Amino acid sequence: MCLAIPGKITTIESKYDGLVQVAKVSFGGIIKEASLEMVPHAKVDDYVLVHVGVAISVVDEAEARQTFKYLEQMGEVAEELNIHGFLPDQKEYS
Amino acid sequence: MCLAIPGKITTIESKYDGLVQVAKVSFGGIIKEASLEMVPHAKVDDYVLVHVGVAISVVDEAEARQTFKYLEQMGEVAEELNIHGFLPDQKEYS
Amino acid sequence: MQLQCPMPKLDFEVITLGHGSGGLLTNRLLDSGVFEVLKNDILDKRHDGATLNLSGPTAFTTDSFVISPIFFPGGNIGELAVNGTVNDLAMCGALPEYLSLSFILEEGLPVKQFWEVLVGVKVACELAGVQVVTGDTKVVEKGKGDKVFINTTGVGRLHPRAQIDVNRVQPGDQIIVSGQLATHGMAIMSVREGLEFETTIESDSCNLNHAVRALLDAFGPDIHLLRDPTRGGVATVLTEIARDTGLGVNLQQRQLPIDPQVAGACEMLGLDPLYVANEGLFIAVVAAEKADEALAMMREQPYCENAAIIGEVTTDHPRKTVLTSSIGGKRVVNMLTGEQLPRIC
Amino acid sequence: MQLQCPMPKLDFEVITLGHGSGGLLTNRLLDSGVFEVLKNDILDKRHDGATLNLSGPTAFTTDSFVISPIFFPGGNIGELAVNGTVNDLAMCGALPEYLSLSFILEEGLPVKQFWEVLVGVKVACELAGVQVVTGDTKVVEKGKGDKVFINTTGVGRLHPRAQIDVNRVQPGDQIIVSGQLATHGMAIMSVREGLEFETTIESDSCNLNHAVRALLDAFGPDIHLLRDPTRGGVATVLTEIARDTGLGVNLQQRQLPIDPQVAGACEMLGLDPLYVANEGLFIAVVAAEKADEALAMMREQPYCENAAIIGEVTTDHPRKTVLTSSIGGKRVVNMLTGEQLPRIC
Amino acid sequence: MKFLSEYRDPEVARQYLDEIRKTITRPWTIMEVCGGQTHSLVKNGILDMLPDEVRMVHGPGCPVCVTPLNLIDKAVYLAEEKNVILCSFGDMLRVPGSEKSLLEAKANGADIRILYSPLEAVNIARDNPDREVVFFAVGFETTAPANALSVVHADRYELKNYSILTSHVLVPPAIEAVMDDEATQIEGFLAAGHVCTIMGISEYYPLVDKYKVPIVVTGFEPVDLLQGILMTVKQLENGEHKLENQYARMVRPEGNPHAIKTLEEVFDITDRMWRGIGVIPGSGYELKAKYAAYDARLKFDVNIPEAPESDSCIAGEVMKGIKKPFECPNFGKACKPETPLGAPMVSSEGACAAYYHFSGMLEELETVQP
Amino acid sequence: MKFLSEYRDPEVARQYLDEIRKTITRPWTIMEVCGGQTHSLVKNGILDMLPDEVRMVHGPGCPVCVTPLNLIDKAVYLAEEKNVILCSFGDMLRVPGSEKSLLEAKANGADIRILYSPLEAVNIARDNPDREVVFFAVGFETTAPANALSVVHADRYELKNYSILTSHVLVPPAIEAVMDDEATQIEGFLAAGHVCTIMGISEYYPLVDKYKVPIVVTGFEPVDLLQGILMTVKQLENGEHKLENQYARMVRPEGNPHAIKTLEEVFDITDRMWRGIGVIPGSGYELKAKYAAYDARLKFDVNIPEAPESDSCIAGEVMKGIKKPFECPNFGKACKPETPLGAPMVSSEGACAAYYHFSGMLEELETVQP
Ligand code: SF4
Ligand code: SF4
Ligand SMILES: [Mg+2]
Ligand SMILES: [Mg+2]
Ligand SMILES: [Mg+2]
Ligand SMILES: [Mg+2]
Ligand SMILES: [Mg+2]
Ligand SMILES: [Mg+2]
Ligand SMILES: [Mg+2]
Ligand SMILES: [Mg+2]
Ligand SMILES: [Mg+2]
Ligand SMILES: [Mg+2]
Repeated sequence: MCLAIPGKITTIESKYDGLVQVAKVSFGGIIKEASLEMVPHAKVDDYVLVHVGVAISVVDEAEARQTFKYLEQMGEVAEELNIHGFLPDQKEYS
Repeated sequence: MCLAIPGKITTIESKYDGLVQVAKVSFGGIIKEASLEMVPHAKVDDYVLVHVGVAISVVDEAEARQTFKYLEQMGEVAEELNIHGFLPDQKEYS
Repeated sequence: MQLQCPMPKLDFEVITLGHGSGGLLTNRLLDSGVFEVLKNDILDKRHDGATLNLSGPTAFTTDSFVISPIFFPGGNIGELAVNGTVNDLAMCGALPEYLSLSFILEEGLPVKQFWEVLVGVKVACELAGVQVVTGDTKVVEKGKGDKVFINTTGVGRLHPRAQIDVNRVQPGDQIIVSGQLATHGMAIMSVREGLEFETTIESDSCNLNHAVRALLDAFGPDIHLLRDPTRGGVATVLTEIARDTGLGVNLQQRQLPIDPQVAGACEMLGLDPLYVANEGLFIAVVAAEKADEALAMMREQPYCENAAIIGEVTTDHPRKTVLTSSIGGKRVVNMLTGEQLPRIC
Repeated sequence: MQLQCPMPKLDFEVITLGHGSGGLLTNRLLDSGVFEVLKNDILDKRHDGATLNLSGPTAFTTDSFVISPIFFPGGNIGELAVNGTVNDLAMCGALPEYLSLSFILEEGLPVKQFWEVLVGVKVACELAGVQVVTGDTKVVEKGKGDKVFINTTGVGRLHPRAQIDVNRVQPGDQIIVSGQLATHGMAIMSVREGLEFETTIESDSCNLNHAVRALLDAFGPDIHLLRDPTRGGVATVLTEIARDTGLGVNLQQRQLPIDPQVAGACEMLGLDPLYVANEGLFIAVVAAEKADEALAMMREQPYCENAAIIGEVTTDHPRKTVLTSSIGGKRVVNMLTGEQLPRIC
Repeated sequence: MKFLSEYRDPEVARQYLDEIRKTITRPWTIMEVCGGQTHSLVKNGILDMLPDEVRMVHGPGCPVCVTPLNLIDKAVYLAEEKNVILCSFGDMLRVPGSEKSLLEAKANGADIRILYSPLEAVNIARDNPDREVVFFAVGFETTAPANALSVVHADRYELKNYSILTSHVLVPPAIEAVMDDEATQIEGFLAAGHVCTIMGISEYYPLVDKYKVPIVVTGFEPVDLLQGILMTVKQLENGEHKLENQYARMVRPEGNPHAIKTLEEVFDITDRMWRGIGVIPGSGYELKAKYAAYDARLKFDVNIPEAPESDSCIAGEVMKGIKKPFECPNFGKACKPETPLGAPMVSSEGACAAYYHFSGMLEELETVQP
Repeated sequence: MKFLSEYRDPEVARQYLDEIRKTITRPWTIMEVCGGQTHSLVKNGILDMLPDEVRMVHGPGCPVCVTPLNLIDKAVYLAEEKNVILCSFGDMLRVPGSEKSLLEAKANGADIRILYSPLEAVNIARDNPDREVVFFAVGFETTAPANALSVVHADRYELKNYSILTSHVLVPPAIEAVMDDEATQIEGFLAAGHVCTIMGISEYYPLVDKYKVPIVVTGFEPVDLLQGILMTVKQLENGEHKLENQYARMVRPEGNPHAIKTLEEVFDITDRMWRGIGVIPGSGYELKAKYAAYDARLKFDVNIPEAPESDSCIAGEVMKGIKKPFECPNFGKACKPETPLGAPMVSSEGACAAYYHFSGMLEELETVQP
């Protein structure tokens, strides 16, 4: 449960005398600050899952492809689908 | 200095377990409460001079006429002036 | 006059932000509240705006009403908002026809109070003979408003005989006030915290359009100017006339009609009734030769029984209003500086 | 566009109650502020109202603007107040001409901020080609308002070819939205305390009257309905259309134009862009056979480059709006219940 | 209204004016001490009605005007910094402090309430036990008993959250200060009727003797003022200097003993700074030690530096009757009620403000805004 | 947006649907535990797209819905009576307490602030040292680390004016409660992906063994849900009951060790009352004794009597998947999002509210106001 969405780390900085690492995370271009205290190993350009201002997981890109490979493995995915790219943002939302 | 106007006591009551006497005072018909602590001898129908919610003097009606008698004594007041009556309130104000 | 308008049963007792969200709650409030009470063919269309058939010269005026308290002796903010704009239209020499009505409600307002205000709007519209044809409702957070603010904006065709124009004011013109000064302002003041009286003064807020119409029917172009001395009072309107005409105004203190209670309240608080706000009062600047006749007929109009000639226009002291005091002295009357505050000394 | 409008030197730095008293301070604020900035022949008359020459069917609409903060990325409340009413007139199929402008200022407002809002009004009026012809200024005590509230009420003649009427909506009609959804609402949300983003979203508040005029010039009666989906968002407007026509609306999620940043902000806060407020956006319901042509010409109008067909009117599910989701599922779209609040779960 | 309307009668006023004209043979300079009298003279257009020989000059008797800048700064400080409910009479609110007026502090969010009576402030303190309530207690002898009474009430109810910020001033020392100024040309006084309602008239016998000037205790209505002026002129023409009481309908010779007792119970006499004039010895009241708990100055740690007054303001000379307001180069130009440079422009009872608002001499002023 | 858009692709969704249709041979009842998943299923119209054989039932996984009435009353009380700045996530505000919701308390003047993050609440406490700041800390395992972190931050800054009112609930005990109900017909579970991001998957092995049901840890996007359903159906058709992880891009088997460490540092496991269900043993978090100073319940003397729930609400059955929302006689009639009778109608993630807002089954409801 609990709304969490993946975004890309653009910068990382220390706050409060180095006590806390925080990242600027981009969600479709909009930037929000997130605490990295739960994912101290996260790096710039990583995608992190952010929930209520705290990054709680680093996206595993290889695993992310599995959802599409799962069907492929079952011989179901047409090659031309190009699911690894992104759909234009305008078209996918609401 | 200090704005004070005369009004007529319509009722007197005790407040705070009889500690304080307060009067309802009418100024041209509008009623405002005033403390009688400075004029404990004031009675209903007396005119009192009220300043910031406190009655500070009981009008001496005989003395009030003196302003008009003063001129009379100097032989200056025409008899027909009837200054002891009141001018209609509508006409005298601003 | 108070119409029978039982409040509908609603799911909510106080106004919340959701009622201003534009969504379902807004629609419910409007459906069972505003639209129901103010029902008319144009309003029923419920578009983003109303479509009116207007032709020829049309007056257009706006006012926002922010009075506190919203219920006061003799009225409420709803009546006031209708009367204020109806009267401003009348002051243009127009026949008020249509109003817009826009609410800014504070979160937490009891719906019952909103209902009473709405009924005030309805009653005042019926008395004035105008229709609310379009509106808006916003809700602001608690502490970001003051229960109810109302904007009304009105349109109405000019009376065919009206030639209201400050440039038509002539030396010798008589200044008629339609009733007693300062009643409304002191009605509000008398219920303010820290200043309350034991007796209440009733506001004389009312619609003046029927009286103005009668005046224009009878005297047309001899009515040179109409003004309602609301905020800033009679003094401010007269100084504005002096400023805008370049002529002088003579004012007679002894002619100013004022209720004894209101006078008493003003004395007590050290307020000058010339500067106290009015609603339900207007000033007509009338050609000298028609002034007595106009006064006589005004006194027969609703809400105008205390009408009086209080002064005249003069060339004597250009751009100035000069008051002759009750003992016959003269002094200049200026515009109100800042807000009127009760004096003690 | 930002005009060169240097602020006049005034004796005061903040607005006090005296500026709303109707007296001298009110006059100063108006003289050196409002009247100077918004100068035009009608306003210069300074009567209780303006006199306009109107003829034929005229649209009349009102809105109060209570946005917080009053300055936001991409605009301020002054621009918004002009655009909002200009757009509501346009939605009636009218050509906006005249506005009234009524301020409710909170005591303590820096005069400089008032000035900036005024300049916003002026700029927006010039862009839209409308005039402020009458107005009002009230000041409320600190804590009884929220810096600036503005009511604008507008009038304008109907476009001669306009036949905007909810009853003209037909099955098969295409629903065109003039630009990207939710931009304005998220621009405001993104600067709210506790929800701030590091980057700002710029409001797309703008005047739509020129685009609407071009559309009506070209397509006249084939434009069946115009609506601006402000509070309550696109969802509320579409459900209102379904309610008022008795027809159904089909909506395609994948067709909804939305800026990626705005989409990101909505995802983060758990808000549905269909319910987020817009300014600078309109919905046109267009006869099926003209829809593609209308879309093509709309895309050439100012502020409409992202216009898109997002759905159509249908007899399938009377009185309901049904959305086809991005994966092809269907669900009902209802009116917004209450205020939209950010979700976490 | 009875006891008010009669004293605004034009016919009686005309007769008094005639009598003054008949009596006077040469110019006399008379000061009305009280701002309320100044207000009434100007508002009723009396100055222009008087024969030229009567030269009225206007005294320092406006308590709002003479309240020191520093005290206003203190009131603002309490309201803004100490989260106090500051209660005040309405006319104090517009008076500028060195940085801002109470009205501006209120505009910026301070909780400042306008009251008709100090007794209301005690009620507010009772209704708000979690807040500190401070009453800004200004005034001459007329107002001091009411302010004192508020302390007595607070004490009776054992309120711990009520205090007053006092700026009480006294009339007789001010008359002495005026007469002791070597530039003074004053030959007679209208003493302030309402002050004498409280204090009686005996304080003025020594002054009559010391300065050899007539003093007439006078009321506030037009006819009162005209009678007071006539009585003063008569004495002057007769070469007399007596204490007379025009206002006997309100003023007993002994004053109001209950009020005096209350004052003695609550206050001590102290030196006091008068804005525009300076410190006058023994010219004010402060709370007695036994009521120290109700003294806002002691209760709160208020330490505001003295701010300088405008040096182009001639308030001292105006308030001592040496110069008229329109003789000040700032009058109506840099100095207006909205932007006063000095004390007498701040309240409508101040001489400069009274002239500004009502006087027919304002040919050059912005009577209305162009 | 990357890692979001791909999982909303209609073609991939179609293929998963086809595969489900090909795989399934008989009806299966599957519960998605999480309200976020319910919301996504309904909002994307997936329920109607699935073959009839897939019977989705909706779990108790909406933390807003299961927060007890009494706790909402406490939050209202703190905000109204204790002059507290009460901070909360937005979706808690509309939930009715026994007398009013936080939104209504706010409408009546309480200082209630909607935040995106509990860490913001700590900043508010730092900026308002004179006020007490209470964060209403609701949530499942996903949210608990952030709430715990706020306490760690407050402790680090030595804030004395920050506390949290906790209502943390845990998923595995809820699954047990659902399965232990004798009326249950559930044959498989989609476990909540974001919860497992924190806790990992090991907690679910005992459940798979105990109840012999497939459990598939699943994400929230349409394609995630379809894949999770397919994986569950496959197990069911094959007679298997395994723990699988559809959401491996976010969920490590071991979870997030930093988050778990923070939870262990700050919280103890406790019995917890679930609105609509009752007390579930070991199903919640409370602050450890060492952080007692940050526990709003201990810090403030809050003693609110338990209010009775509506007895015509069948929330317990709905949240255990025994009945569908529209099988409740109140649904859409007496019970609507504006006037909810029970837990699942209060948040848009509650099953009743999700159905009310989005479902195509609402033939009889007021979809738009006439
Ligand atoms: S006019 Fe102003 S500057 Fe001049 S004496 Fe009076 S208060 Fe001072
Ligand atoms: S519809 Fe309402 S009453 Fe029925 S189960 Fe859901 S929450 Fe309870
Ligand atoms: Mg107007
Ligand atoms: Mg009435
Ligand atoms: Mg008006
Ligand atoms: Mg509107
Ligand atoms: Mg007017
Ligand atoms: Mg509108
Ligand atoms: Mg802009
Ligand atoms: Mg609009
Ligand atoms: Mg106005
Ligand atoms: Mg609109």
